[in-house]
Amino acid sequence: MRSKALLIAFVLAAAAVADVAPEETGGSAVTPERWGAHAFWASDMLLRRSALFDADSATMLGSVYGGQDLSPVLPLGSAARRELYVASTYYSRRTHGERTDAFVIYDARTLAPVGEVVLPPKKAANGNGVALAALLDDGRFAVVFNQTPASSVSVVDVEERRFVSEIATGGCALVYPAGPRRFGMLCLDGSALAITLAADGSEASRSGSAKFFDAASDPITEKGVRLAPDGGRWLFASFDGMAHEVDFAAQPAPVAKPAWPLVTDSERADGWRIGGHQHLAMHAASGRLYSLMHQGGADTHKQAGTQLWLYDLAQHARERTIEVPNLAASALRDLMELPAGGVLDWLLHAAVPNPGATNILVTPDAEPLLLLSTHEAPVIAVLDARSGELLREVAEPGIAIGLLVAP
Amino acid sequence: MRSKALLIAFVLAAAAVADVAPEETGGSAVTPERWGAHAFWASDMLLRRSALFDADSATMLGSVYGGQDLSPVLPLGSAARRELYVASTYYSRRTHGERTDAFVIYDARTLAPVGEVVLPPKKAANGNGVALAALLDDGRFAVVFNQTPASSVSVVDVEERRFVSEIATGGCALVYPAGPRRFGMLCLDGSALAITLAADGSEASRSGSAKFFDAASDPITEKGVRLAPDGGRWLFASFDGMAHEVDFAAQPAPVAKPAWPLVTDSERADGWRIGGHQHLAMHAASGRLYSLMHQGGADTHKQAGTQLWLYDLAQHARERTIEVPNLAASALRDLMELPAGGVLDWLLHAAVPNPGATNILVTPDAEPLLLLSTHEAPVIAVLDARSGELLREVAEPGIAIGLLVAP
Amino acid sequence: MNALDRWLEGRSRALARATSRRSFLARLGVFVLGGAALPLLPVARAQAQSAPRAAKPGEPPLDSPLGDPASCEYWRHCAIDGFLCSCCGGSQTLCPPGTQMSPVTWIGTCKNPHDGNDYIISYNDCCGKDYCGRCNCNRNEGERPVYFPQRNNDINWCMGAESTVYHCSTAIVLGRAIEE
Amino acid sequence: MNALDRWLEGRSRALARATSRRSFLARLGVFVLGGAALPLLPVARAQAQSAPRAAKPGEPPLDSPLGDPASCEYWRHCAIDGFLCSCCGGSQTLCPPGTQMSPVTWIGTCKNPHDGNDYIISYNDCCGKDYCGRCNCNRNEGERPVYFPQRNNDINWCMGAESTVYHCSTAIVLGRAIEE
Repeated sequence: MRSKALLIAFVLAAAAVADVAPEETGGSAVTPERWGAHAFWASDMLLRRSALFDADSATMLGSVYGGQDLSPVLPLGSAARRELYVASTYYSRRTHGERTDAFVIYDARTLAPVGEVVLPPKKAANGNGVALAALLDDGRFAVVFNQTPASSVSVVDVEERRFVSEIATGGCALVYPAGPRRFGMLCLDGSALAITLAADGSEASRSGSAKFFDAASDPITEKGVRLAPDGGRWLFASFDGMAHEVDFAAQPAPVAKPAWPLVTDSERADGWRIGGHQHLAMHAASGRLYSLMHQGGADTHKQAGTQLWLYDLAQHARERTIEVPNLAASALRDLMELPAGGVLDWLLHAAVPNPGATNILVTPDAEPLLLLSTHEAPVIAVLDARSGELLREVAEPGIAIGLLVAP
Repeated sequence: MRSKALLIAFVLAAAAVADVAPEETGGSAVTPERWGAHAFWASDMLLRRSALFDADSATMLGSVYGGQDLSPVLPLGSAARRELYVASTYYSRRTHGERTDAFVIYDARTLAPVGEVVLPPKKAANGNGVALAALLDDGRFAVVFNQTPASSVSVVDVEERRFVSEIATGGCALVYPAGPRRFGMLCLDGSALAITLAADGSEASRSGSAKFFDAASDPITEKGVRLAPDGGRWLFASFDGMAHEVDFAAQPAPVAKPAWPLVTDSERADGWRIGGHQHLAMHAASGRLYSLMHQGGADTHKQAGTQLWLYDLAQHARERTIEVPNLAASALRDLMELPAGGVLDWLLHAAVPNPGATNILVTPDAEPLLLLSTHEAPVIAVLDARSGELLREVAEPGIAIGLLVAP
Repeated sequence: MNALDRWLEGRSRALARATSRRSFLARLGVFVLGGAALPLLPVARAQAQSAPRAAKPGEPPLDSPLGDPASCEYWRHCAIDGFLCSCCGGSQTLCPPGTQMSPVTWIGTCKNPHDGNDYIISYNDCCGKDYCGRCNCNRNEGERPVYFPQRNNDINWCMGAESTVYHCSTAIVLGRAIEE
Repeated sequence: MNALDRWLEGRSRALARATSRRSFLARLGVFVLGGAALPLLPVARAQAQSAPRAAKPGEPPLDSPLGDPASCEYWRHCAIDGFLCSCCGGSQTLCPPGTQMSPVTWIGTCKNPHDGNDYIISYNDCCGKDYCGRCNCNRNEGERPVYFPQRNNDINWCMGAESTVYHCSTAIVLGRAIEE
């Protein structure tokens, strides 16, 4: 040790003749100029963050952390402003003390906080995290859903970085972006509500659809998918596998098309159902819908899927079935630091029960990737979204993966 | 669903004739009047809490959560005041914003926060968490170690619930309780420092021992054990396995006894070393010392132990060897929800490499239990401290178990 | 849509206009408030007891999963989602020490295999400490989406407590459910 | 005890009396400040680049663990303890986006198998976001206990950053170490 300790004293002299050149300290990376078509966020319920990954290289590009609330951290992205927005609940003593709900603004390249807007302390929080906040299409206003359990929406002006107003929303919940200054909500009476904001962010108008589903007998899940990058068209699936297409932007009021079945009578007889925490995915450009399916009884609407069913939306026709790979076996292999593709890996995949997948995402580009994860195992599978071929896995994406989100 | 929904409407009428009687809501449990001789805290680095377990029933009795700092949450206990103390660092936005270091006071029965003392924002934090704070023996003053990296100590008056003073401690670090108003520290120059507080909590006197170890060539680890419930006698082990007994309370200055070897020359030749994150345990009443040992080379002072060596402290003699059970196999079994003692359990224990143990604790009572854990697997083994027999396991003690601490 | 659902809907719409959460809660009634508001039920707090793992009279025995409050298969857990307070220092009816039971909650209807009757179960969350992390359990009998709050188990019902930080969930019998 | 240790001891005792952390840091010098205070080294920030996983000239190839900054076996990691920034959006020399590199740090001496030379490695922590959670790595060549701060890898060196919340650790070459 003496000699080791002495070494240090000569670092200055040494630096000049080093074979590996002395390096700068103090630097922080930034995210790439373009994130790429296959970048995605994976939220973590335990680390309370979303990490940005590149599905091509299976590498992590950065991360954004939230507050203390139960909900997954889902950054809203503004391409125009190159900003990210995360609404969170904070306490002065982490788990107790004074509550502050804040809409924190991050620079999208440095991922550093650059501002915040304090919100009414009413932010909704839940374990699925779907549709709790949205940036409307013109990029000026964000809406944050409140549930105390009274339903309302907090409106934030991201340009002036100020809280605008709170809008009471009665028996309707969640927020689905549906136009430049419009968002949709789902209501307990089986209808859809659309609210349009004025130029100042206040409520300009609201209109409700006719009842198109029954919240008691066959409710649609919150886990809908938007059918285009903008506009008001969303698709929701009911517990019994009916696909409900809703246009929140229709005039004079939201309209739902006639529902169509994701499962045939014979498939339903075999017990095939939708299920999972994020069980639908949409590839808008090709009009392809992905649905996580499993065989189970009533009340299994959160059960992991064993298969992915791929539909041609226009034809309402199923085109392909993709088997869900065994993510638990892969995670265990990584945990035990065994090589992928080895004999032990094969044994694990044969021995460990396949938990299926609870969450799916399809990238929006022309060569789409399909991302799969489960709450049961910390690994994310990357598949070719068209062929269903398993291309690679993202190891150690976190500890308790929540939602997969496109930037 | 209709019938199900309708059922609710009749709950009031029904309550009167229910077979299972309607129950109260709004209640919170308290911890038992006496926690029992086999109660212990297990800290969790990820949940940032310490959970109180009863090793006899392998049940959780409650928990106390800390702030955002790296260190394990270690509650200091005051039997006289029936209070717990946790020093933590908090941020106004969880991971960023304004910093507050607080010494939070919990009621020991309700485990609810009942007060706090704000500290200078200098609290030391590190991954091992050993000797970062102490309640001195007369129960009036607590000391919290600061490292910025300048070393100092913050003194808290737990009776008046106020910050008293900050004492600079030069080249000495950590805090080991050593008397009614005295604590010891370890110094870079290989000596021990003792600081005594006056009645008002200010520094009354300090004295240093002669050099008794070499911080560069054979340092002693921070993970010492106190040789009695009170007084100044502590035992530390050096990287090379020398046991150094220090009396921080000796007059006029701390004194170290001649060091004695935990390993014989032949054992050292076989590569046996001390190692782990909490590698020593002491049963004061019987004068028995426990040391986690492994076979390894230089710089393996944090490596998990494969065996526990049990010594008669008075005789400086090794009495027994206890093999460390396979905690990873047990954790995997629990994770896969397989029955304990089954064939698959046996297979797992045969197939999964044994990570050994990084942390140990011995309960202070007359029928002591030995608790073992490892950072690698979320399970705690409960052994008979004298026979070494594995009695039971505590499943799901947390996610990333840090230190095991007696209340 | 049946009478009850219409009633629920009307109530929700009306009450949701309240801007004060407190005044809202005061009027929301059994469907969200759970046991705390049931006049027939004593609201005295059970502050002075520790929480031994115990079956209640009229339940399956403790040594069967259906009767074990620390088991996900416990009969009361048919619509629970979260960490079982019985594994965290609490019980099926008591929050763990130092946590506060939220007065707002969601409700399930579970069949007690011991007497074959259906009971209304209130899954009050315990709040003010971070995740317990033990005995995670998710069952969804009669569970409904977030826009049907009183039947949804994803919602963080600690919204009604002093601190909204979620620790674990209880399973409290409000009373027997009787068919018409 | 050699001259250096005596010098360290004296410095520590003297400097530790400073109550202001800033003034303390300003005078503490290379042993704790690591690269940030070395006059020979540029302190310009590298803010405008993303962090591709890359080997540096004079290192083993990227495809060998000894040359892979995302591997625990990377030659620079001989005394690291924490999450590797190369797995978190940073690199062996850059913090991940949105985190701040702490100017105070601990130092290791690692042998570069490519040229057989020993180098002084500064393990600056990256701070201001919670645990990265990827590529956890602990190696302890020459590591010393907490009372020897500049050689200890348990200490949260984010103590020197704006936020002390730890995210990951880098491994930066300060220069070559030469025997007398």
